[in-house]
Amino acid sequence: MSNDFLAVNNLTVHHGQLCAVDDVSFSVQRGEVFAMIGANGAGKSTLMRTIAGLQKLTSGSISFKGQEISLMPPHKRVKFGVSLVPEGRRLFSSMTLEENLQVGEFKSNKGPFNIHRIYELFPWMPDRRRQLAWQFSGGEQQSIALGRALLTNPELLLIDELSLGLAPIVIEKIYALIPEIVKEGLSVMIVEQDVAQGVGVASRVHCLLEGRTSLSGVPADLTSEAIERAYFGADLNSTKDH
Amino acid sequence: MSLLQLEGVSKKFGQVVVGEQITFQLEEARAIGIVGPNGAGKTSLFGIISGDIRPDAGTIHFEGNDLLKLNSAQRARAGIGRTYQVPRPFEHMTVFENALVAAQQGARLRSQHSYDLAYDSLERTGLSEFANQPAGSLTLLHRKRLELSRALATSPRVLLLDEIAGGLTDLEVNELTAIIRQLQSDGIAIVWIEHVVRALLNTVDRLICLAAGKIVADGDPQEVLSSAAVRELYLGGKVVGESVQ
Amino acid sequence: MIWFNLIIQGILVGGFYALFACGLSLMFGVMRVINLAHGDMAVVAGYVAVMLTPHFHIPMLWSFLVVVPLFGLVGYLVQRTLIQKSIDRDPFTTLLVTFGLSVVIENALLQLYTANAQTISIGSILYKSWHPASIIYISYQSLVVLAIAVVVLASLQLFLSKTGTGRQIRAVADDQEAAQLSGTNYRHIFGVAAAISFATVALAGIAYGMTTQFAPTSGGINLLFAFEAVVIGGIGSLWGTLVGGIALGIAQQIGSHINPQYTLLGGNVLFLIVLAIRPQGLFGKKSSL
Amino acid sequence: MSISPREIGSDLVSIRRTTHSPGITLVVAGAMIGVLTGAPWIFPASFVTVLMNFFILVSMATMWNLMAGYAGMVSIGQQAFVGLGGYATLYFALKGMSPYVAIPFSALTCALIAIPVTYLLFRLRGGYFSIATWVVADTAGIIIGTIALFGGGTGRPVPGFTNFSPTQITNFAYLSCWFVALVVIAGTYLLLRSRLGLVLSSVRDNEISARSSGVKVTSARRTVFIIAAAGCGAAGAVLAIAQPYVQVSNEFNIQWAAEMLFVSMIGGLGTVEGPIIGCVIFFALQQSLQSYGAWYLIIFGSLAVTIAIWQPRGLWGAFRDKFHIELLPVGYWTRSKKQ
Repeated sequence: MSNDFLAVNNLTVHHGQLCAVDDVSFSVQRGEVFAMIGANGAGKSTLMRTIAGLQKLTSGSISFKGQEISLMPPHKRVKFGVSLVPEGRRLFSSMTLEENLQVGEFKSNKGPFNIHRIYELFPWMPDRRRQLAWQFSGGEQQSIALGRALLTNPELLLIDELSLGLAPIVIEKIYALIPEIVKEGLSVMIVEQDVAQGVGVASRVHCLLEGRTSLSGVPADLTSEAIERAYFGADLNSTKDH
Repeated sequence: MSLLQLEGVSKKFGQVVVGEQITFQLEEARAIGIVGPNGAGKTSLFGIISGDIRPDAGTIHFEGNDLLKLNSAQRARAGIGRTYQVPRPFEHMTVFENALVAAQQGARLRSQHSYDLAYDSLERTGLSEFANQPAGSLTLLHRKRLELSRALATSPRVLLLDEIAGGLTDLEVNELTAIIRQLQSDGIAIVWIEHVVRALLNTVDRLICLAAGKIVADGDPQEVLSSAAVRELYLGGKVVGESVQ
Repeated sequence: MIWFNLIIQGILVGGFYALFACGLSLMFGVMRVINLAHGDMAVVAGYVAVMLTPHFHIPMLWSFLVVVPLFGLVGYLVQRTLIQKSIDRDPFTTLLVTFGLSVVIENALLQLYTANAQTISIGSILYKSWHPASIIYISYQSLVVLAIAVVVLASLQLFLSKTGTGRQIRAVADDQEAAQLSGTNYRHIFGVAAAISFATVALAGIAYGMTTQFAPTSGGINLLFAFEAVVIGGIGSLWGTLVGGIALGIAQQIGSHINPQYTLLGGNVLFLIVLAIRPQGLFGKKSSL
Repeated sequence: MSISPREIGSDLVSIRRTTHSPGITLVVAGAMIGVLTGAPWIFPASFVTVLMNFFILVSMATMWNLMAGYAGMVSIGQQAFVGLGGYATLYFALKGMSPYVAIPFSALTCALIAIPVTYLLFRLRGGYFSIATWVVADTAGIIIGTIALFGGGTGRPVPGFTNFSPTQITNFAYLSCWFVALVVIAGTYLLLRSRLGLVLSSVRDNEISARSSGVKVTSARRTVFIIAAAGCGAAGAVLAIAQPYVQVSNEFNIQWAAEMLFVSMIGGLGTVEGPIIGCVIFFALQQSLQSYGAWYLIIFGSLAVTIAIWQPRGLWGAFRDKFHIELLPVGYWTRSKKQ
C-alpha cells in the first residue's frame, strides 16, 4: 500500500455498457485541494460517486488511509472519513434546513464541525432554520448541502460540481470557504467544469476527457492552450473538415 | 415556413430552470448541434419537443401545426424521431422487431412496406447483419446504432439525437458522423446534442449553446465555440479566456 | 340526530382504520413497497395473541406487550430478507411477492386453525358504552381504540420529526442516495420502517380481535380498508390517513344506514369518487402518484 | 399533418414467422385438440372434472398473463370479470337464452363494462392500480349480491339444462370449458403475432422507447384490459355452466386472482406457454396433495414467491432461454433478398 491519503489506481467504471471512467489513476494528499476538471460527459461525477460508494467499479482499486475501500458500502465510507457533496445538492426536500443538517450530524464522526460551527460559517442560516429545503435559492441549497456533508466530520471532502447553475457572486462566496475548511485539517477534492474556478483554488489539477486522463499537474505548470486541448479534445481554432 | 419552430419555451422543475424563453427555428434538411454544460437543459429541451415533458410556457410548431396538442406517440407519428442518451432497446425482441415497431407504429406502414422500411433503417446504420439477434445481446456501439435505426424507422422529418457518440472510439464516432451526414443529405433535419465536440464540428452547420436553460450563443459552429460567452461558460472566469485571446 | 350518530360512529371506526393503515403508508413512503400481506399480518397477530396468552398467564388485554415487539422483530427480519430481495429486483416483483405471501399466510392459518372465527375476549368494562343522548351510543371499546390510534399516530409523528432515527427514515424516503452520503444505512432503515409497520398493524390486529370476530381470511378486507383510508387521505400524509380513515368510516356508516348490505359499498363508492375526482387524495401532493 | 416516407427500395427483405418445424407443431397440436375434444369419451369422469377446472384456470391465467406479462398491469381484481361473466350467463339464461349460447354474450358484456372501468383505474399506477382493481371487484360483488333476481348473497342455479340428460350436461360443460380455453389460447397467440402483439412486446420491454417509436401505450393497455375482461368473463361463464350454480362468494373470490397470478409466475410471465405449464404443475400438485387440505396452495404460493425472486422469467422462460425452443413462435425472421 502506498502512503497516499487517497489513492485511485487504474479505476474503470461502467454505466451498463458505457465505459464512463477508463483506467484512471491519481492520488490526493492529506491537507491539499485537488481539482478534477473536464467537460460534461467526461466521467467526473461517475468518478466521485464511485469514490463515495454509490457506484460499483468494474476494475481497479480505491484506497483511503492505506485501506482498500472499494467494497465498503457508502454509509461506512462516511464513518471512515469520506463525504460527498453530490451534484445537484440533493437536499431532503420535505425537511427543514436544520433537519437536513441534523441528518448529517446524526451518525457523525468526532471532529471540529457541529451545527453551531456551521451556523458560524453561514451566518444567514440560524434565522431561516425552520424553512423547508426547497424554499431556498440554488446557492443557499449548495451551502446547506456543504454544511450537511461537513457535519459528518470527514477527513476527505468530495464536492461534485459546486458551481453548477449558480451565479458567479455566489460561487465566489462558497469557494472562499474552502481555505477555511482546509484549515480544519480536511483534504478537499472538487470536480468542476468551470476550469478557472478549479485551477484557481487547487494545489493540483487533473483533467478528464471522455473517461480518460488527458492532463494532470500543478496549476502553475499548465498553459491555457494545454488545458483547452485536454478539455475539448480538439483545437477549437482548427478548420472544419468536410 | 420553418419545419420546427420554438417560441419562448420555458420550463422549471421546482427551483431548477431547464428552459427559459427558448426560441429557435429549424429549416428542412439542416443540422443543428447543441452544446452546453451539465444541467443546461439540453435533454429536457428534447423532452419538450418529443412530448415527454410539458413546457410551462411557449409554443412549438412543426410544419405549421401546434405540436403541444399532441402526445409523444402522436409526435413520433407526425415525424419527430428521437434517440435517448442511454440506449433503451426492446431487449427481449430482435433487432429487426425493434425497428419494425417503429415502422408499423411511427411510420404507420403495414406488412411488406413496414418490413422494408425497418430493414432499410437497419441497413443504413450497418445493423442488418444483426437483424435476427435479440437486442439485449448488442454491444454499446450497436445499441446506439439501434437507437438511431429505430428513430429512422418512424420515417422522421426531424431527428433528435441525444449524445449518440458518447463512449465510442474515434473510429466508431467517424462512422457514425458519416451516417448522420448521409441522413441529412437525404433530407432529414437533425438536432444533435453532443459533448464530443469534434464529432459535431464535422457535421452540423449551426451550433446552439445552452446554459441554465437559456440560449447563450447561436450561429456558425466555429464562431459559437470561440465566442467569449461560451469560453467563459466552459473554461470559466476571465483568466483563461483572456490569455487565449 | 341520526346523522350526528352516523358521524360519531364513523369517527370511532375511522380511528381504527387509520391505526391499520399507518404502517402501510409508512412502508410505501419509505421504500415504495405496497405490502399486500399487511392485512394478514394483523390477523396473524390476533392468532398469536389468542395462542400466547394462556401460556403466559397474562390477561388478553395485555397480550400486546408481547405481540407488538415480536411483530416489530418479525417485520425487520422479513424486510431484510424477502422484501429487500424483491425490491432489489423491481417494484413489480414486490407486488407479486407480497401477494404470494398473503395467500400463503391465509392458507397456513386455515390449515392450522380452521376457518372458525376467533375473538380476543377481554371481559371487562370496555364492553359497556356511554349514551349521551337517546340514540347516540359510544362504546368505550371503540373510544379506546380511537384513542390508541391517535396516540400511535402522534407518537409516530413525533418519532419521525424529533429523533435521529426518525429523521433518517424521512431522509431515506426523500432521497435514498443523499441519505447514504450522510452516513445512513438505508437497508437498516428500511428494516426499521418495516418493523414499525408490522408493530402498528399487530396492535391494530389485537384491537380488531377485541372489537369483533376474526378468521384466517379477515386480512384481505382489512387491507382494503387500510388502502382506501390511505388513498382517500392522500398518500404519504399521516394525519391525512386519519382523516381518510374517518371519511371512510362515515361513508360506510351512511351506506349501512341506507341498507345494512351497503356498509362496504359506501366506503368503496367514496374511494372510487376520490379516485375519479382527486386521485392524489384529500391531503396528498400530485407528484406522489 | 403529412408524413412523407423516404424513398426506399421495395422488397428488400423476406420474412418468416415460424421457426424450425411448424409441421411437427401442427401435427402435435392437431392430435392434442382431437384427444381433448374426445376426452369425456376417453377418460374417467374424475379426470374429466380435473380437466374442466384446468381449462377454466388456463383461460383466466392466459388473460392475466397477457395483462401482467405484456402490459405490466398486475390485477388482483380479475375475479370481478369472472363473477360478472358468471352472472351475465345466469341473467341470459333466466331470460330464456341457452347458457351455451350465452357464453360469448357474457364475454361481450364484460368487455363493455371494462371500458369505463379503465378510465378510472388507469389513473393509478403499480401497486395502487392493483389494489384498486380489487376494490372494483369487491364493489361489483357487493352490488351483485344485493340484486334479488340473482338470489342475493346465496346465489341461484343456472337454468336452461332441462332438455339434456345428466351425461349430456356433463359433456357439454366439459366441451364449453375446453373450447373457451382453446379460443382464449389461440386468440392470445394470434393477437401476439399481430401488430398489436408487437406493440405489447415493446411496451413490456420499455415503455418510453415505445412511446417515442409512435406506440400509443395507453390505448394498447386499454385494449388488453378489455380483452382480458372478456376472456375472464368467458371463463366465469363456463364456471357457471360447470357448477351449474352461481354464488357471489365463489365467482367473485380473490382466490381466482391468486391462482391466475401463481400459475403465470411459475410458468413464466410474458410467454404464451408459461401459464399453461404453470397450470399443469398446479393441478399435478393439487391432485397429489388433495388429502392434505390447503397445503398444495401453501406450497404452490411459496414456490411462486421463490420463483418471482430467483427466477423471474419462470420455468418456461428459463427453459426457453437455455434451449432456444419456441413451441408457439410469435417473432419475425428476416432474410435479405439482395444476396
